[in-house]
Amino acid sequence: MIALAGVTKDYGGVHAVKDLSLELPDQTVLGLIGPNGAGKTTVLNLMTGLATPTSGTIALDERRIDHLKPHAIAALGIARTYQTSRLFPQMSALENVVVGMHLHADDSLLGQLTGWPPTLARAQRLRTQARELLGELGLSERADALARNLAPGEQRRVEIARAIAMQPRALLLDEPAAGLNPVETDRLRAEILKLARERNISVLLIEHDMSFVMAACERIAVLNFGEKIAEGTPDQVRADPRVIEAYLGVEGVA
Amino acid sequence: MLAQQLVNGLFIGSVYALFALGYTLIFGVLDILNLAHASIFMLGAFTTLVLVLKGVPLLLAILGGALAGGLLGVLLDRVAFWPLRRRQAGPLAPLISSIAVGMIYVGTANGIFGPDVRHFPFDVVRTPTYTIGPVTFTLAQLTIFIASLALMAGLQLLLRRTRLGAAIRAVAENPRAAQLVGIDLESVYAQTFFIASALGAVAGILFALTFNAVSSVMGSAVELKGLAVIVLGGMGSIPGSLLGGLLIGLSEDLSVAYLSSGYRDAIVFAILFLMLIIRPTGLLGKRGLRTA
Amino acid sequence: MHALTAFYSAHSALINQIGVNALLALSIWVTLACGQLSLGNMGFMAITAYASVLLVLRAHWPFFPAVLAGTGLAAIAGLLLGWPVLRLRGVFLAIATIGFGEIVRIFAVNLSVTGGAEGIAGIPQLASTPIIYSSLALAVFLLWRLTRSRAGRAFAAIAQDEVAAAGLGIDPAAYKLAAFAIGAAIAGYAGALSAFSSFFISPTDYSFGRVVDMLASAVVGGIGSVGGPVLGSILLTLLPETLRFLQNYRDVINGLILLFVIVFLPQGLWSLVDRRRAS
Amino acid sequence: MNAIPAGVTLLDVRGLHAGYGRSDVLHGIDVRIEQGRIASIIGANGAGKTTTLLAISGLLPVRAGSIEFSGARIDGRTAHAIVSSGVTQVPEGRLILSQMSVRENLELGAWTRHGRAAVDDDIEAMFARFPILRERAALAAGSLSGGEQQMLAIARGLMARPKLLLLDEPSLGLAPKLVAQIFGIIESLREEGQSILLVEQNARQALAISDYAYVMERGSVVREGPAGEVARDPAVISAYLG
Amino acid sequence: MRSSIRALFAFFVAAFFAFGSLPAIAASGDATVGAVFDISGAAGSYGDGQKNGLQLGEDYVNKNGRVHLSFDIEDAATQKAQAVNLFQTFTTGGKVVAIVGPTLSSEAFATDPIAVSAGMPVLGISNTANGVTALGPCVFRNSLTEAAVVPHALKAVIDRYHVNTAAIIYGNDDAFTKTDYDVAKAALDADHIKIVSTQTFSKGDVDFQAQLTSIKAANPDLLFVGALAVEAGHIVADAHTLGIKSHVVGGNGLNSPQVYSLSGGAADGVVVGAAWAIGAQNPGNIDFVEKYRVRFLKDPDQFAAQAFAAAQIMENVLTAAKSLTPKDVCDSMKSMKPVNTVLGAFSFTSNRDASGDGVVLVVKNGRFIGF
Repeated sequence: MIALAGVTKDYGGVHAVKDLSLELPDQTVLGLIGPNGAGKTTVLNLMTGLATPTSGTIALDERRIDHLKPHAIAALGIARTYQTSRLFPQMSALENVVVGMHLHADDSLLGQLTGWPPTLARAQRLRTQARELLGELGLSERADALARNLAPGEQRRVEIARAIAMQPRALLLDEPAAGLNPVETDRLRAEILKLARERNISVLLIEHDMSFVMAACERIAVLNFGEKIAEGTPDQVRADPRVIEAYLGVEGVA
Repeated sequence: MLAQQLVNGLFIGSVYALFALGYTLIFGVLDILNLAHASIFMLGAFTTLVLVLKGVPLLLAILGGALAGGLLGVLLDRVAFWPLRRRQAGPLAPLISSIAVGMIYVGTANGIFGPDVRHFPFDVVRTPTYTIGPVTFTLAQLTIFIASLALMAGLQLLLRRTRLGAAIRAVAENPRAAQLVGIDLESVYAQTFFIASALGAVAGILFALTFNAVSSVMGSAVELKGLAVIVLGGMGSIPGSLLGGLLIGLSEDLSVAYLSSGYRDAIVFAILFLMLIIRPTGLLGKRGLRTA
Repeated sequence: MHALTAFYSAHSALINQIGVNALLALSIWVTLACGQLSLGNMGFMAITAYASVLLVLRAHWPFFPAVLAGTGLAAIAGLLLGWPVLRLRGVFLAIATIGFGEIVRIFAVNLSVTGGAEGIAGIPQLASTPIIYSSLALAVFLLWRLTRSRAGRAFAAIAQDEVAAAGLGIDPAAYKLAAFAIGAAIAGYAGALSAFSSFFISPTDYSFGRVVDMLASAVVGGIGSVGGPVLGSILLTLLPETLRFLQNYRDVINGLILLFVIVFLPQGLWSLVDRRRAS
Repeated sequence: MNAIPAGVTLLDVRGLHAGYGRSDVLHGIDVRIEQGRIASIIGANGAGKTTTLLAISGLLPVRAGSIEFSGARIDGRTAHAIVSSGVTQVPEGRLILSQMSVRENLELGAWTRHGRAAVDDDIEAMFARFPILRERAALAAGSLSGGEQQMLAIARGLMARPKLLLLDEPSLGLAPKLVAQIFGIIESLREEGQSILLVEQNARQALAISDYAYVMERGSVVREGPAGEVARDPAVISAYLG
Repeated sequence: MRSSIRALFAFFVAAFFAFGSLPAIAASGDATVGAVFDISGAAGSYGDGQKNGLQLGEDYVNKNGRVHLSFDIEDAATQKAQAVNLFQTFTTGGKVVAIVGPTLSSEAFATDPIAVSAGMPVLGISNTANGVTALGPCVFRNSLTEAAVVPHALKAVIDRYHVNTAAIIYGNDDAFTKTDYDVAKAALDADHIKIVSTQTFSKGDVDFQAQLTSIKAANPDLLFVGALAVEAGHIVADAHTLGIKSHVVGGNGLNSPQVYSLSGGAADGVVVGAAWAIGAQNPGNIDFVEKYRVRFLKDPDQFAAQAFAAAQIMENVLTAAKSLTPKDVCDSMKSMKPVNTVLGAFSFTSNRDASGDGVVLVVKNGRFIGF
């Protein structure tokens, strides 16, 4: 579905990403791992329009998206979360999710300005849907809390709910399990996989927690210094000597 | 004529630069646009005037004005910014509270000194006029120019070479990190306000001495120009405020000389506007205070 | 009843000023709601005021078409200003827009069609109190509805995190431009009402201090909701009138009250009315 | 370096309440650290681990309870005064000063100390311990990689010659290889007699190098004991070690 | 805390309704005249002199005893909106019979129509812009306009010295100084003097070197300054510093002690066309200047003199009025016979403007004397 071909991104002469080719097929969970500073987040930024490739192409179903603005890429169905929460802090969890429905919200401006009852009913329906979505992520009770008052783990899940609310085809997750303990991590992994399966969403995730990555991903790509050094199934990657050397360390994965 | 216009521009530009220095320092350290700076500019001048009229020698009176300006800056921080800092208010609240303190300062000057323009006794400020070739200037103008450069160099040294300077730069970059190494945040803020405001007061004093006029509204002459200077030079950059000040001064004088005096300020603001569009970080911005 | 009519006839100008100032504070508030500190609104005031006054006086247009044409002009100016400054944030945006406002004023001083510094006198009193207050009521209602609409949600999202908003498919540039144009139109419209209720306009009416008043009204009233700017305008328009006896010290008290509200009422005066926001 | 003999109580936190806004995050925490030992706090996200460290280092006001350090009350002191009294925090997210050079960062670490020569000696010592920092000494700290930045953050913390080092999530966001390296550093610090309070998400590794451990849940300590015992506790294993 | 905030808010609401009765503080005598001056704000230095002059005039009139008069002097703070509100309060309060002011012409254009529609007479004492008295049948002024005084001053200089070329510097963002330019240009054109440089500045400027350097390069015989006192003082000082040798001429705005106090000896030789001379030898004026110095510890300026003259005019108008109503006061003003004032013998023209040619003064040793 999404294909990066020969993508390079320079920042002041330094290659953050170098000649990277990567594919995220339909209905796949793909892991992207690598040491800090390997360019993983840059890849996500390139795919969502926050950065523009120095060379190479990024395509969604053969359509070039590498020079589109972020909002236009989002409109094509690519959603993401961020390493540190980017919830709207002054809104409630529910309102955050309702904003996530922006592209599909059907309450017209004129109807809202005039208070036209069918429009108000549609707006109410959006809120109901948002509440249900939060419920699926176990956040029913926190729906009306201001986002900035949520615990970090809750913020992470609201962010995922907000991304899902976009009805995306692809979901890019930047370290969803960072700061979570193993139990929380397991639960989050289950929730993500369930949502993705039910809604036919492909997932690309960056993660340091190897147990998470190994359990969640069908395929894993490994970056080092902006270059892809390996790609394959979890078992292939785990055994790859280059990956062990650059990333996992001699002791391997616990 | 060009030579004379260039000299005029450099003189007035150095005052703008000195005024803008305090603006830029406070912005660099606290991310606050301190709109009360112009009122400290004015009160510094009034303090010096009062001291001179009481018979204090001029140099001492200037020092007194600078000291008063610095203390007013510390007071400003305490009443207008400190409470907002404590509750982590957004960027809008300090903007308004600095306007409020500016009103209080100007209102106080108005109440005490009335709306009239005051001036120094002529025997205090009468300075010889020099003519070199096609260029005429006064000793006061020359002094202002040199003093501005010296003060800017001094501030630069302070930031680069002293312990306080390192603390100011650290706080400017990340207050929490500075706290973690044991820097007393509030003390650094207070000292920053003192230095910035004392510089603003000195700018006001030199301005008043050159034009021999002190009035409660004198700050409005430099308020918006100061903004133009720091944007042009680069917010938070000390060499930037010098460069910006001189360029604004020159552009004013040259637009009067060769374009139209009626559109002088429009040209200044057009330059400002274009600068923001083309390069929002200013000529020497980005490097900013942190790398001074 | 008689007391009320007498009160009105003695203070109708002041009552009109409050209405106009409330509209002006709302014009600043709209852009703030989209996360932009735009301080060029005195420029939009000037554009609509001069345009509509000239249309009425020179081209003999009727009042409303003239004002609407002028308002449209301000909205277009808002778009033209908004586009290049889109990527500026915070104080940089504020400074750029101040520059715009000053440039408009300087042109008003230097052009002959505006009467230069001598201004334009003899403007008919066409903006009555009912016109001003029904305009204000309509503006408050529409803006209140706007905040609850899809566009309003987008405004709030952009104000709180522009990158995240764009990631959800919200086009920040389009909404910011819209906010600019709405703000410019409201400021312009209020400028026209002001001109047609005060006999005379000159460039002095559109100086930097004017926009500082608007901003102070909006923030003192509270920018969390549409009622705040209205409340702030009432207070800050009345303050100088009630403090006149202080003469030269008036600004001291003015400033102290402003400071008091900012320091002790973080959400503005509106939080006294709307207790839910009081925390 | 340390006047207090090993095993003597260095930090004694009793009944600590702290929080943000209107609600408390901590509901009466008791934590004790002995001289020359490593204590770690583990627990779920949002349990209040970082809040505890912030309260100890004075960045968050203590609402109730007491904090005693080397026999003196330090709760209520300002953050910089607490650094001066010998407690230094290496914060989550590192908070290095990215526009200042690596060397300047280290110098700032010694802010509360006097005596230029001793500081210079210590910088040399840090360079010896972290050779990569010597290579990067003149560079802006922001240009360092994540792992290098974490080393710089620890080195900066050590520059204050703290009696107690508070480490907040030192392995957060680091690749597995670097995580191992960081834990190696912590271990070597203990061998030198450095007292450490460690907050870690990576409970398994944290317990492996600690002497004593606290388990936090929803703002309270629910289990404490020698690290080895805690690591074998079935409840802890199922909740935190997976 | 919360309750004190509520109390504060309640105070403002109460204050709003209470200040409807604001003019009640006046009126202990037979007639009250309202006065709206800019005592604070940017034009504060003019309003200050006006307030002083009017207060002195009130004492003078009441001592004469022909009529008992009190002035209710209010500060408009150089805010047009405040001037408007004060006019409305005065015209609807039923307590004042006439209004003196406002300070600035730009305010007059906004305020005088309010008085006109209420039938309230207005006496402007410092409004000099064209068209102010045309606003209504009861709008008067005792201030000689720039059109009346500037041509005389220019003519006097041109007659005495050898003048072929001239330069003009004026404030283009102020109605008064812009009028200066219009009037001076017309007068110079009429005399076939070539204008070699025209420069402008803005209110509040203090640095005029750029403009004056351009003027110096054009080397004019005469330099006309269209400015108010403070800017004029700076212009004269800067011109001196730059070594400009032209004959400096100005209008009413330069008729202020500030011109020489701000420029020191540089002001010597500046020629000023004005409505009033501090050294005029009519007995009333000598007395006025002396009393003013004693009470306010400084020299009066033209603003103060014109305010004092306003009191003298009101004395005669009120004495002659059929009754103390705004309408009869207006009628009395229309039919006023010439009055001796500090400005000399004063009468209104048929257009309700001040009649006369004013005086031409020159600065000598820091004083204004006849040219």
